[in-house]
Amino acid sequence: MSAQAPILAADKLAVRYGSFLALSDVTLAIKPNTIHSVIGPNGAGKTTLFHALTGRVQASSGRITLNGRDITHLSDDKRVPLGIARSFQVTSLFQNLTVRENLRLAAQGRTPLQALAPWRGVEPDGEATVIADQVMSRLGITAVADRVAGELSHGQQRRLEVGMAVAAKPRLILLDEPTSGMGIDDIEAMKALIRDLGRDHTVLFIEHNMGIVMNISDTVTVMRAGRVLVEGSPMVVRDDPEVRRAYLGNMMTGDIA
Amino acid sequence: MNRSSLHFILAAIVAVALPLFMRSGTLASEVLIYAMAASACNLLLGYTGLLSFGQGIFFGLGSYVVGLTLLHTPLPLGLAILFSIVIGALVATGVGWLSIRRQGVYFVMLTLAFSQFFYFLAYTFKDITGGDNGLLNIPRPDVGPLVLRSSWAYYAFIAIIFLLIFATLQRVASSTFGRTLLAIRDNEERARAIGFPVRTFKITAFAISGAVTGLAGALHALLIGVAPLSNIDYHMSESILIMTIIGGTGNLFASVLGAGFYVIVSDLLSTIWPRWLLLLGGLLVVVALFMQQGLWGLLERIILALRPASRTAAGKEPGRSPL
Amino acid sequence: MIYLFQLVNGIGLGMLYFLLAVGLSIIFGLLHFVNFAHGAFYLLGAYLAYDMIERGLNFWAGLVLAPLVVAALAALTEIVLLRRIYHLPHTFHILVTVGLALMVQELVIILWGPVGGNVSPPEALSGVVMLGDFIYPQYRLFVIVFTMVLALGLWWLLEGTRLGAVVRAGSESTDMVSLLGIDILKVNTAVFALGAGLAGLAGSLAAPIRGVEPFMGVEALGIAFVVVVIGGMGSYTGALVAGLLVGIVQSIMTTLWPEGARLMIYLGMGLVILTMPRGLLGRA
Amino acid sequence: MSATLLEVENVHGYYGKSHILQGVTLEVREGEVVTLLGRNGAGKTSTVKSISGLLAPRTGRVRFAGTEISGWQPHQIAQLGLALVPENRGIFGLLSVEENLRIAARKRSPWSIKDVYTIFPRLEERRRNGGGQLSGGEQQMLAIARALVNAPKLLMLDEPVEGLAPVIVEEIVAQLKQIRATGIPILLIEQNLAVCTELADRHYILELGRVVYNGTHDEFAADEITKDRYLGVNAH
Repeated sequence: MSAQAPILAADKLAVRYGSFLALSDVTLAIKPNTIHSVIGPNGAGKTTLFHALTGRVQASSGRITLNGRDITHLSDDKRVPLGIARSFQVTSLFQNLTVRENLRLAAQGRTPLQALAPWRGVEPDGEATVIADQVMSRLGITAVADRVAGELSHGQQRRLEVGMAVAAKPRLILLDEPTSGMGIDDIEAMKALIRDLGRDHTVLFIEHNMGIVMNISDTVTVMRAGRVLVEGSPMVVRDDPEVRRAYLGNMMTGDIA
Repeated sequence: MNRSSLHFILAAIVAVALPLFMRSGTLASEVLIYAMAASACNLLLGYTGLLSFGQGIFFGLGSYVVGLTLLHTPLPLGLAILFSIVIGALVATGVGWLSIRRQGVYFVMLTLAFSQFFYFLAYTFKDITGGDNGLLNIPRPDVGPLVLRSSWAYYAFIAIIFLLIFATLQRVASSTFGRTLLAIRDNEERARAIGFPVRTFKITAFAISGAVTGLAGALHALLIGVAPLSNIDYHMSESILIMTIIGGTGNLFASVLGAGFYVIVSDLLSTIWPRWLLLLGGLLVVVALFMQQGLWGLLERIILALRPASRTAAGKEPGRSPL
Repeated sequence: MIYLFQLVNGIGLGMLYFLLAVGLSIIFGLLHFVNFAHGAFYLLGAYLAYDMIERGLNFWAGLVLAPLVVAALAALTEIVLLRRIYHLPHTFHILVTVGLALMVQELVIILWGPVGGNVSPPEALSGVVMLGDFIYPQYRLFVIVFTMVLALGLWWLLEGTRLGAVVRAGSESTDMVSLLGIDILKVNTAVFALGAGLAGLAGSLAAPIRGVEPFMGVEALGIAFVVVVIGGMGSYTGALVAGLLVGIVQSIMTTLWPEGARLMIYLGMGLVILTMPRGLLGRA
Repeated sequence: MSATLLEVENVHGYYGKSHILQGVTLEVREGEVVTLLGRNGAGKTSTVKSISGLLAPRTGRVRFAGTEISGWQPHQIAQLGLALVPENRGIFGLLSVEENLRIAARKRSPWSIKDVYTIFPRLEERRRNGGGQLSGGEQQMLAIARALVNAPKLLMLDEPVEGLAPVIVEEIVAQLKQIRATGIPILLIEQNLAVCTELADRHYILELGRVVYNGTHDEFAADEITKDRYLGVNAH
């Protein structure tokens, strides 16, 4: 596996907001068909890293390649058709549209120019609609298909949030703290879902729950203050003296057992 | 029957009923012309979330183009109208492309500034546009066997175009394109994140809106035989916007309501009291404070109140309105 | 020589544009509120001064009193009406202020007639000075000096006082200002009244130069928007620089291509937006 | 036991249709440092927002120093002495450091601008700089200093050390200890257990907009099950 070329690679990536260096010198290689997690305290730059990888913010310096292709300067919408999709930490749905429509749009986003035709109706058996239905059943939210997204419970909204990324049928899926705000019961289901997604996608996800991170990740990247602190398998990260010191010292949400 | 065909039938009823209630074919024609302009404005405001203060540009250009074509070339009416549509679309593409570089209020002010720019353009080049006097003596030639000289005959011509345009805009609004616009209106960031080139969609919406508004402007110039400077000024943009908001932005038929209300009420009031704009000003404040869903929203509320049974039916389907 | 003359002329015009626009800009910066009634305050200021002077009031008293009345009316409008709609989308801000502007314009016609009128500058300033070969009215010189003093005062108010600091802070986050125990609603009212009063003052200062007529408000609104867009929203310096720029360009163009003077302003604005989307001195 | 200063009773809060606070009940007593823990999205920030009036509680009551303040405007609540330092720190970038302090300063505050410069000497060095030019740590210090000169009776801090480098975290923790020593109660939202250990007397854990745990620091420190259950800190 180690010989495989990375599906996504970041080389000396930096992001600057005004005078604030949110991300510096981040080098990362995501191997295909793995589950890769990013951990670190709030404010460590994890979400900024996702923003940079997906093109929501432009990198101040460094290089990003997707399957060997340089995507550093592509805008976010242009990266989606190349097979990369994401969910957001703060739920960001089309609040006034139905669940099915949310997912149909997300599926349509891969071929956005087809949607530019003002005469083309929405076929009930069109590809995007079919994908939307598939994703709903995979996520277990078919029952609320015709509800407006803004009216869903928090847990359902979080699942739909992940579903929006899945519906784009990406090869690489980025999940930004998918369990954020979830109760204990929902967390187990989300863990199972991420593990399941790992079967047919490469998954990169941000998470605070160590149970999920250590259980299902192939690789863990630990970030601190905008930089990568350590990267390795869960075992390696767990036993790394630097990480242990960081955790027990003062940086993490508690200790790592 | 689905909502969209119901709305089309309502629009058809309006087109057929206007002659029965109105003495003047000119006024009835104005209602339908502004109904087209307001629906086009609604495509931007209600569907895309873009508050354009520049709709007068496309309306005025439509008027000038049809007038200039008919005055200076031997081309037939149909072609002249087509030119208005094309110019409306092209200029709207340009204005849209520049304006959407900024968002929110900045966007509004940009469209307003463009509207001033085109006004002064028309004002400055008097040789072409007639400046303050307007472009006079625009003929209204026949279209093949159709004789459009009488005002009611011309009304019939406009009514057919209106229904075609209304149906077309409905089709646009319910297409994958229109539904993507709704998504952009709802959450632009997410729309971009799932892969939609948001700017391209907004510019396309502008082009369609400009085309229809240009057509409306052309029909208006043919109606009154003049392309006046007032068709391209600030007040034209303002009026089109006001009609759209008064009607309500939830669906296209609301714009027909808004235009009808505005044109008919202002005609009535202006014969009674020359300072009727004072009342209009007051009305705008009232709409903003108490009638934010516009006339359409008011109508829905009235119907709900009259039919208590439908309240429970609507309650089962959250987010659905009774019509 | 004609250019020097037009330059001086343009500075006078530009300072009036600055007074007109700076209020719009500050109101926007603090309240994120597009005020389409801003031109109406200018109109009202001009007519109130005209009316007071017509009734025999001293010119200077009119010049002071008219903007104060405008400011008071604006404060009242803000308290009774506008603060109820801040939370609504921009569509409704525009609807309400367009409605207000229409009402003011029609009221002006009802009260003073549709024709308009002229205001004579006071005795002491009714003479002329020579700028080289050109005759220049003393009153216009006075306007230049007076507005410059005023601009300095305003700068001190915004940069040197606590109120100014609160206004600048509020343009970044009204919530944070509230969290410090400052009643932002009062600040909003004060700023709205100040901006409207400045527009009113621009109107009463302009009255002896251009006369009064009921549609001067719409024209002023257009100019104010251009100045704010070129200068950058919410920026004092931006309004000053852009006001002067627009005034001078318009003035000089009057010599070169009189019909196209206004066109050039809007063209210039288009160019600024294309090259500097935030305006000359705008932020974010 | 000292007197209760802040009482939050069964508060429900909404963002639009989202029921974000589902009956939060907690209290802070005189002289205490209390932390609010919980996963991201559990409702910690919304809780302090509803206390400070930024998110008006739909139902439930908030009492401060014996006065019921539910439904009050944020500035009225702030004037009573409830100071919130929000997560984004809320520094005014266009104002200088000194101006940031001056617009907040009140005569009746036990801390003058000079006093806070003694606690945060870095701020005095940078008093003429614009707030936007400060580093993250300096911004946080300024935000805390600004709350102090605002005459607080209770300080609410939302993740004060988020995203800061370890040395800066230590510096801020030391400064917070100095402030705590003056006896002012603090309600602290914090993810960093080490910081909590250094400062807090008592902890609340929030989940799904409700308080699910309440205990003294010693009880909490020994309670591995609770920590793991609600904060997910251990790997199994």
